[in-house]
Amino acid sequence: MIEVLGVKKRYRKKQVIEDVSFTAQKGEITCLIGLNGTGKSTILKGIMGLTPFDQGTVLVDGKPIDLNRVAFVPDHSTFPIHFTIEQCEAFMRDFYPTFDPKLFARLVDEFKLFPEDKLNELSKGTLAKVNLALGIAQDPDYLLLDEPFSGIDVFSKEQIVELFSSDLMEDRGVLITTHEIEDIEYLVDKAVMLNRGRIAREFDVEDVRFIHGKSIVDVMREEYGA
Amino acid sequence: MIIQFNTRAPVYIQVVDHFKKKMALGELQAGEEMPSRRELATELKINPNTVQKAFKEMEEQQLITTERNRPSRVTTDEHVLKRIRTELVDEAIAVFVESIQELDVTMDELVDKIKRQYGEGNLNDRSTGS
Amino acid sequence: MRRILNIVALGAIIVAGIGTYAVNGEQNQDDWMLHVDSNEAVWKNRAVRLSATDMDQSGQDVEVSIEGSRFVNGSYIDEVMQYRSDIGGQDRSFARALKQLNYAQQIKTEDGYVAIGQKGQDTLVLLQSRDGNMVERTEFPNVQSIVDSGWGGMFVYDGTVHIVYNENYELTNQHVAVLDVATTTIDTKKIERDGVLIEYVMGETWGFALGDGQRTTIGKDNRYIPIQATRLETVEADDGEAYSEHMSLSGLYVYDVEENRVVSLDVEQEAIATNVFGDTYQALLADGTETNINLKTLTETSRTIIQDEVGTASYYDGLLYHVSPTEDGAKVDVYDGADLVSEATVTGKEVNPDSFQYYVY
Amino acid sequence: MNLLKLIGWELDRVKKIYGLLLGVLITIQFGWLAVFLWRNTVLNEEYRREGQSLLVVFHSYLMSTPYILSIGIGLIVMLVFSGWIWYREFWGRGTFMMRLLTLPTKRIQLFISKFITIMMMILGLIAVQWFALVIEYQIFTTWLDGQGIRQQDTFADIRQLDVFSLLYPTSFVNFIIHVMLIAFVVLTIFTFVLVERSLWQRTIFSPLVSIALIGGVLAIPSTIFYVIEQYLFMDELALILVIGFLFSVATLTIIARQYLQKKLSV
Repeated sequence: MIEVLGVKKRYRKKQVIEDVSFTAQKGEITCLIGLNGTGKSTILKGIMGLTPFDQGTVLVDGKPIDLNRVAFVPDHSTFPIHFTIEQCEAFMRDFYPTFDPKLFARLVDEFKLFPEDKLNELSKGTLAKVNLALGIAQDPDYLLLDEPFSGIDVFSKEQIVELFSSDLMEDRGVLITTHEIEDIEYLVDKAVMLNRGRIAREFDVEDVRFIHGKSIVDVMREEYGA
Repeated sequence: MIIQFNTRAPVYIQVVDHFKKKMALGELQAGEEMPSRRELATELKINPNTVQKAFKEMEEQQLITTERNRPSRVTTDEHVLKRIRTELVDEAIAVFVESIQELDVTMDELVDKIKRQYGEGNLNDRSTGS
Repeated sequence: MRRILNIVALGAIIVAGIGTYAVNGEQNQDDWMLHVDSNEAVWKNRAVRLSATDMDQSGQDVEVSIEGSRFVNGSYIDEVMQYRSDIGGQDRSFARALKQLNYAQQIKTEDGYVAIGQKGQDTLVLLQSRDGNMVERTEFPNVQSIVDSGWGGMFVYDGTVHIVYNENYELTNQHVAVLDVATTTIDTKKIERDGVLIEYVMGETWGFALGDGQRTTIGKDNRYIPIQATRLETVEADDGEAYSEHMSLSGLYVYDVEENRVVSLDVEQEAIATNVFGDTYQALLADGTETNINLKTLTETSRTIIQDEVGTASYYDGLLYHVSPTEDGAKVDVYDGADLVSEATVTGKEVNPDSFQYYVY
Repeated sequence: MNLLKLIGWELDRVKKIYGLLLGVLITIQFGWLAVFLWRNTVLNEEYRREGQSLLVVFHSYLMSTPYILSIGIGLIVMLVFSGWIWYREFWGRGTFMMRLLTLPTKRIQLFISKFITIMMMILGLIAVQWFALVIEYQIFTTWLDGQGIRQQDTFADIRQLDVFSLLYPTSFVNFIIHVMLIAFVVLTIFTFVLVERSLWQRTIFSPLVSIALIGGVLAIPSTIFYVIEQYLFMDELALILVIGFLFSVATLTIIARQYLQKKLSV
């Protein structure tokens, strides 16, 4: 499991993350929810060590993060835009021992991608699919996705959503950040709500439906007073 | 097989109800093989854990039986199947009654309407005898 | 793996390019060799430096000594090592004190080292040290006129330090300053000149040069001070402008401290090499004779040392090193007084020898 | 092994521009050689008509604006690239930097791979420049001999010309020392970038803070050197210089490593 314990972060004057602690289990899909610009991406980047937290610790399976076991898919490409998909794959194969070319080929096929395309020739939706494919093909224990659906076309969104219910995601720990919950209402096991730099709520989605009969959107409306 | 999920009720329960209806309507015969968890999750586009939970719930209600790593099967126990049917009918009636009460309709009027409605309904599409 | 080929490709270019530079760039200096036929002791810390005279030889000076040959300006590391071995462990505090003064000059007398230097714009500093370790420092404040003028050199006479200086840098306005350590004052007197001027005093060295620690010791009450004389001549420039230029005079000259005037020793020939030690002014003349002049009584004695043609020569530690070129290099004879104490030859492989000049250091 | 792959990728990405740079420099130098030789050939004809003879010197070809310009371009491009090799990874909301920082390799390998890439590019330039010089001299002499024009200096003499005595000193040891100084400049630029990229989210003055930090670090040895320089002799000064150099290299490396490991922020 991923444990985020007592994490704080300040950008210039704004204290973006006051005090955040939560967990994301392996084999579950956890969704980190929060309005735009409330530090969701910062938390993910912090977990990955891309942005140092001012305070607090992050443990993955009880140990400091092992970048072989955790993949990060930000909401923009992480390769130079003049790279082709083939070059991206070659790079991943060079540096990630756990990268599985067969898995990548299957995703390329499913997403109907053309390996020789250059990243800067692709639509935002296709780019998101390439990023996701590269992340999954790493065959990680944990997958961190930063706003996987924001600003991409409906068909790409559908393909990605389908992915989450497929065997590709089975027994991986998935941590998604989003502020549009509708797309993945039925996919999420656990929701973690971020508000004013703190964790306002952390709940099992099916329990809340069972006990309070509320959907995630309902809880969001309560929390963020839409 | 598409289920129109409602976001406010636990998804796994909606899955279980869906299967109960199919068993009650005989679309799933006794002893028939259930779809695999993975197929179901992909088809319904829901979280595999939820499908897992639904199956566990159905096992608890003895609706299905699963031997070690072989696909689950619908129960062959007639009592269980009958029970499901009556449960579904009672549930439907409970929902119906709840929504009718506000309109303070007399019993006779109600019975009369149901007969006509139910009668007509029977004629044009219900084929299953009961 | 394919990308690693990039490294191999660029690596190859680098190795090839830098390799060829390193190989042909390296001048091989051990073409040259110093061979000492007799009395090697005399050559202990002496070296012969060769520098190319004509153009087609790359201008890389080489120095040969009994330890072997090396480039004069080899690598930085060589230079530092060489500097270190030249100076050795000898005490540096006197030189260190001197280093902080501008225009420092020093001489070595029987009483030890004596040096003068400029501090700021108007202070003259006198440093004295018997053994090079304990340094006495005397400051002569507000002597702007002396400090801000050309210094012709210093000498010691009856225990006091004298400085020859050209007031506001005019050669025709030469004075001698006498430093009175007790009162830290300086009184000066103008040198009556009769056309002959002092260009500089012989036997003192500029700067804090540590190099030749065993510099000859000069007497501290010689009445006559050996100098390099010069004369002002007006020269017609081609555009008609006349300007005065000073020409160094050949022959031997001394400055008479008591009479306060320059005395010519009516020696016509040019001095090839000169040396000042104790109360003797020694000079090897062009005709191969060496004259020794007593600096207290001005009496002269001379003897012929070199019969045949005189090449280049220089005095070190009271010995005369005479270099004459041969077909495959140069021959160096070392004289102690009139007798030949050592002979050595410098030879080079397939190098046309006459295109080199040889200096003994 | 990862290090070699990283370097391989860095070179792969820079191949085209580097090739272009080499091409441009060579064209300038050889173009100028052609012009120079042509001019002198024409001049020689005139001299011959007046019965005089022309003397041409390789030195004047080298020490000319176009040639020095080409070397200047090479120098500036490499200086700029020492910074750009990092900044391009932060371009467009820090894309590739995210990938690099989440590689399962020790982060210091990123630093080393980029450092070696830059040094190899610089040494590559110097190597190619040496070939160019040798070839230029060949063309120079054969052409002038052909024209019967008198020449003077030798190839060995370019060693004395200021910029070439830096690039190709007579002693190879000096060459290595010069390369180490170049490496020191690259290290300083790298440290600056890493510090700046670690503070950019914390303060908009991150470049100034970075310069101040590095300036401060380098000020220590230089002030010490400046103060005691008047008391010391050449060999002692050399020792102090070496110590100061090692101190600066050590401090800058520690700072760079510290910021790269702990503070770098995308």
